[in-house]
Amino acid sequence: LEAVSFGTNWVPQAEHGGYYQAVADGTYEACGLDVTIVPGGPQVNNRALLMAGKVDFHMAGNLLLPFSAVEQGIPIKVVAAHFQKEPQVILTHPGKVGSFEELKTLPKLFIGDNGYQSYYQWMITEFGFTAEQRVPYTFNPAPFIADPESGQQGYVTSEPFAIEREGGFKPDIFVIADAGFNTYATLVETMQDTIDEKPEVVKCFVEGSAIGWANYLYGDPTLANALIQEQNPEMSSEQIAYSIEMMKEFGIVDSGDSLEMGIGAMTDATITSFYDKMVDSGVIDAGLDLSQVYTLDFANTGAALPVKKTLLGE
Amino acid sequence: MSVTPETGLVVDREEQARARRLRNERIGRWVLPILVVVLTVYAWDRICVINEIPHYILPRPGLVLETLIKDFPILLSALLVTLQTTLLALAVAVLGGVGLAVLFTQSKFIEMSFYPYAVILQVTPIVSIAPLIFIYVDSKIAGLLICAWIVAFFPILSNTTLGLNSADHNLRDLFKIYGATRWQRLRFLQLPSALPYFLGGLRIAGGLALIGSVVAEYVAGTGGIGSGLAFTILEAGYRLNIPRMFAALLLIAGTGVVIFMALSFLSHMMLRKWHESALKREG
Amino acid sequence: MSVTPETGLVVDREEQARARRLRNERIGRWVLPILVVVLTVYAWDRICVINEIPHYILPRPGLVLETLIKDFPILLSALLVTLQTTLLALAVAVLGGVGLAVLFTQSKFIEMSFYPYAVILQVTPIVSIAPLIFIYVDSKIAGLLICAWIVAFFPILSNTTLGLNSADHNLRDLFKIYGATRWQRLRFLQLPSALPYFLGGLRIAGGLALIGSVVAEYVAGTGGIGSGLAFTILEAGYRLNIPRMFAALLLIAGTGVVIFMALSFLSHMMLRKWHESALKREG
Amino acid sequence: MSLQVRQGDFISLLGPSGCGKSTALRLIAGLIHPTAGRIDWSGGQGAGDLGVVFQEPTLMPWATVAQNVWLPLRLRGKSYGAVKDDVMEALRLVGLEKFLTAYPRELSGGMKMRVSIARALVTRPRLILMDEPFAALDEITRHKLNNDLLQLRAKTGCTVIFVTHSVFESVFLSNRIVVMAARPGRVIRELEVNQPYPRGEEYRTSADYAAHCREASDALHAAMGEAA
Amino acid sequence: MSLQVRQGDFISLLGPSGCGKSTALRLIAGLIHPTAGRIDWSGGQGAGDLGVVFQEPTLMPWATVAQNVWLPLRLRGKSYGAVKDDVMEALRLVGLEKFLTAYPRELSGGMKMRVSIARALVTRPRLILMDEPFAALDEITRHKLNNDLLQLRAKTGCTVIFVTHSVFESVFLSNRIVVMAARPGRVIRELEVNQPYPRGEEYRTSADYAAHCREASDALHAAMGEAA
Ligand SMILES: Nc1ncnc2c1ncn2[C@@H]1O[C@H](COP(=O)(O)OP(=O)(O)OP(=O)(O)O)[C@@H](O)[C@H]1O
Ligand SMILES: Nc1ncnc2c1ncn2[C@@H]1O[C@H](COP(=O)(O)OP(=O)(O)OP(=O)(O)O)[C@@H](O)[C@H]1O
Ligand SMILES: O=[N+]([O-])[O-]
Ligand SMILES: [Mg+2]
Ligand SMILES: [Mg+2]
Repeated sequence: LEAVSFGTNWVPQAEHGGYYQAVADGTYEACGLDVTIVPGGPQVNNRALLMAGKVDFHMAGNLLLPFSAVEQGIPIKVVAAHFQKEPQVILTHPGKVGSFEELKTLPKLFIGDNGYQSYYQWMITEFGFTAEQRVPYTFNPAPFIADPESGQQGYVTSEPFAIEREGGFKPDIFVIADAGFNTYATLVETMQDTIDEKPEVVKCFVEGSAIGWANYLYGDPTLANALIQEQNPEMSSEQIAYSIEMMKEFGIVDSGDSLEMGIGAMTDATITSFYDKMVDSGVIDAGLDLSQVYTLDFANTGAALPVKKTLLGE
Repeated sequence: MSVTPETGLVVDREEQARARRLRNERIGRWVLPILVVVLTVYAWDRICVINEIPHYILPRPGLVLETLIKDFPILLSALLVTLQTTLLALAVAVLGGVGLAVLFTQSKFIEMSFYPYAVILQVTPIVSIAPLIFIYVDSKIAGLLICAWIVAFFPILSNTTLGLNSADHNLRDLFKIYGATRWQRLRFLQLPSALPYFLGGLRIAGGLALIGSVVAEYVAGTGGIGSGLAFTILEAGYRLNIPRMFAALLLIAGTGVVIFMALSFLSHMMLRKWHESALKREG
Repeated sequence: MSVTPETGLVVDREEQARARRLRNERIGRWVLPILVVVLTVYAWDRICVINEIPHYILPRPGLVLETLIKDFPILLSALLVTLQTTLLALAVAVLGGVGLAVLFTQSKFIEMSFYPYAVILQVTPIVSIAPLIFIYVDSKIAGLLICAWIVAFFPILSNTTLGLNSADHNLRDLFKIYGATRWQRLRFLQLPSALPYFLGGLRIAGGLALIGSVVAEYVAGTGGIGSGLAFTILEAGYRLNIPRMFAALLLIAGTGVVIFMALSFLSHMMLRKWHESALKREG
Repeated sequence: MSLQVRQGDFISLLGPSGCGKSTALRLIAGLIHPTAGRIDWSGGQGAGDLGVVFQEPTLMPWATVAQNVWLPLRLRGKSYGAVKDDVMEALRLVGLEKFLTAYPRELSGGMKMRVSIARALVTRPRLILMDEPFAALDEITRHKLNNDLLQLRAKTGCTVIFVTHSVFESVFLSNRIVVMAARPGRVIRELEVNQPYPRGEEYRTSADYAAHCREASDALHAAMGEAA
Repeated sequence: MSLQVRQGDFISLLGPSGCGKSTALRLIAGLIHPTAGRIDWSGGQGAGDLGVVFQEPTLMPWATVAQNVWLPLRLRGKSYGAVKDDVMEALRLVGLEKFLTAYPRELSGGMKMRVSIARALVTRPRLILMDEPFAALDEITRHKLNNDLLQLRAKTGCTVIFVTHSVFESVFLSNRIVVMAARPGRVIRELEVNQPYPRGEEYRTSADYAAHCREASDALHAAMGEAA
């Protein structure tokens, strides 16, 4: 077995379910990998570990990150996109605003640093949000709950649940993907070296993860959830159930292209379209060689399609 | 004016007053702080109630206490993890701080050349260089220690250096005359002279080692098993389990106060025989 | 043994040696630190080259310098923002620290009752309570100041308290005899006695105010116009513009060293007339 | 110990090293409180109008000579400008008028002590407590200051309580000499020196002076003998 | 100033306050360096085997009396056990054998000075520098220590350079008296005291003693006159 590690962007949670599933049910092992998942956190920088070769794969939130890497001449490549849609949403108190565009009338938006550097820059140039509106989100929703005139970022799968339970109201949800931020999310990146030297490892990890996701969403996620809860004892079963439900409802993992091409799929068209949008709104400079950003060699093999078929009894 | 010997019976008013004052002081020394704590907690409670602050922003003290008791097993194990880092970091900070201070007082050259690097370490944001540390340090514990150490060592270095340089000049002359070696001067003159300053630095460093450990846990992201209070706070905040978050904060605060009191006591014990700051005085 | 008057011509070997040593010292005082800096930078460069560390992990010093020059306008304006917070926070830390220290030495009761709260402030992780602060403090600048102040004030408080209590006991008696008021004793005896300790605390607090401002910017997130170095570091890190991140870190380090040197100079000027630690000595 | 001090007295305390002379002065100054017994003040004088010279110079190292001498007046709210002449005069008395701006560490041992004396006298107090003020001074300066002190006393009528190790000094200066013995510190002898003031240099060579010196010296020997 | 010191000399420095006596001692001890002129050492003695009493007691406040006296021996690598008797003897000499475990702050002024003297003598040094060691002591203790010092000198043949303000003391103790004048500090007179050692208490009452005292006193007056 080849030992590899995968750095995530947050503490163990259902949004990482596919990977834990593949670890727990031996999918990675079946193709020769012994995968260790390295959890992230708000101040944790697993990406530095990727660049330093301390982890082999890293989870990136959206495509802007890989764009920057290529811009800086760093040989990082995206090999799969396990979320077809960006699950980031903006939450507001019920009935405060009517549309995504109207969010900019709110005096305070709690947005984390990563969000501020990525989609919020796009919101600024595309819709006219301001930097002054933004207040750092420290992953504690209390200030948002306290201030009815504010909005807050969140994962559609996570924050609304906590807020509804503790804050006692059901927040309005504005999905930024629906507003035009059409990036893939939860991308798997790796160094070019790894692709060149161990393509079979990359293939195994990407396909194994896709199968893991299929099993997690459509099969029995018990093993994966147990693993998640073992590594993060604070994670409640209700929260996990809610997350899975939301991922399904919003088609986060499996919708659009992936229905045809399998979980993890990417298309030139989507990436180019997103890039052009970002160039238009000035978030990123034009002239990037997109072929350096990603490769479709591993993502579009449709490895998860038969698994899904079996599970759904089609 | 007259000074007369003991009369046995005539204990005048002044003396009675003094005795009363002393007694009050002895009692007040314990009663007042407790009273202040009680008042603080009460004020906290009232503020929550009067301003209708919801429990997910600032929970009422009763709720925090309840949570503290209910979640004690979780909190305790997190506290122990953090405490371990803290104490180790403090120990390393003492060694490093005093060691560097001694080195720096051995030669102006060394001091001029290397003190800036100590300052640089002090002002470097841990959050920014932690990734670099964790890239090259494989052991997570070692990484945590380095981070906490960087936060805590400077006050000890700075105060000890000041103390080593504050040795009485006449005594220095005496040591010179008696042909004391560098090491003897250090051991018998400069280190004792520096003791009050060092202990002052230590009391500052105690708190910093704690906060440094917490910050280090944030950046190291010790998720999962064996994670400390930082993780508890983060996770509780994220899950909006604010009472637990406050219980954890309370635990940190309490730990800080206990560390401070322990170091103050240590300081008092080491100085009470001779140093002005620790001498008991009449009047 | 004989002590003879000046002969004008006979300057013996010992004296020559002493003069030489003095001269060397004067030169070495500047040359050596510069040499150490040069060596450090060279070592940094060699480490990068030999270990083939890519520029996006640890950029070579030349690249950082280049970036520093190229991005100087951006970096400078960020530096000015951070520096402003730093100096304000330091000023407030001095006022708060000395003020509390004075209050605490006025009465054992006050000290016993309120010192714990100072310790609690010191050990509270800013990251956790910043949201609470920003809920109730509307002005961003005020919030930043509070955060930086919390990080920086404790060393001043602690050292100044120690200093105020270290006033010579004979002098205290003298003041008592001459019927000095509480305020006079403070003003003419305790504050001057505390000066060396206070200045020591100030040197620690200088660095902490800087790091506190950076940390406060992190948690307050002064994005957009008027954002400081923390934001520059964060943004550069996010964009993987690591050379710029290091240029910003270098600027922080340099600022820290300059603040430290300025405070050391201040300390020297204020103490050189009378305090052991600052007196010039022969031999 | 029991000691009656009358207005205008010049009392010397004499006794072996460590017998409690300094402690007695501190008691009188109100710095410490008797574990038993008491101090009665009459004449409404209280501890108010006091000048003290401790056994150590006890100068503020951060202040110049002038500032140190100014201190007692400063504590009464006097600005330096208002009392500059007093400060200068006190310093002239001890021969340090040229050292106004020097810092204590730049002074010799005897000079420090003289600053301390100037500080005690600058307020022209009605009660002066002095603990071996002239021990670090050469004989000539000492004699001069002895005379100056007596003159001052004649002018202001102040009371002086004076610790010394010099039998000669105690006889020359005081009208009463209290001899103490060590451990436990107590008064073993009180001598009266009846010679009226003013006393000039010629008194130092008188037979009366020599007799009193011998008497005091014997008392001191007795105190030492008992202590041993 | 020019001063020849021979092996076995007992030299007293006499002079007005602030004339540079302490400074001269510090020069000899090698603590400061002459801005002009030089110090020649002959006899290979160097600054090695030295005992010093500064004008201030200069005790380590964190150490007990015994530890303070032990210091010079400790600096030579001697353990306390090995030199306990020496420490005890030195303390007995100054009458402080009961204060072994006291801290300096618990001692009277004279007792501190005596600890300092014990520390200087505990190594039985060949050159002893003393800066007004007995100024804070009563006359009886002072006389006793004068005698003890002469005895020690007779036994070890050590050289002593001694600063004092007492003309009597200087005559009783030394074979040479150097009188200094102030500002700039310089030697204005050197007196020889020819009386052979040992000198007992009876010497204090001899005519020779009185004559020498008068001579020294006159020289001192001259020094003062010049300084004024
Ligand atoms: N802080 C203290 N703690 C304990 N004992 C003390 C303290 N201060 C003084 N003593 C003791 O009290 C006694 C009297 O001391 P005091 O200073 O009054 O003597 P003194 O007569 O002034 O002697 P000297 O002539 O040497 O100055 C001494 O034996 C000393 O040991
Ligand atoms: N650190 C210093 N800086 C400047 N001047 C100094 C310093 N120390 C001493 N002096 C001056 O040097 C002169 C000689 O001082 P020194 O201490 O040698 O006098 P002394 O003869 O021992 O007097 P005393 O009998 O009062 O002890 C004094 O006038 C003093 O003002
Ligand atoms: O980094 N801190 O010192 O909190
Ligand atoms: Mg005394
Ligand atoms: Mg002197």
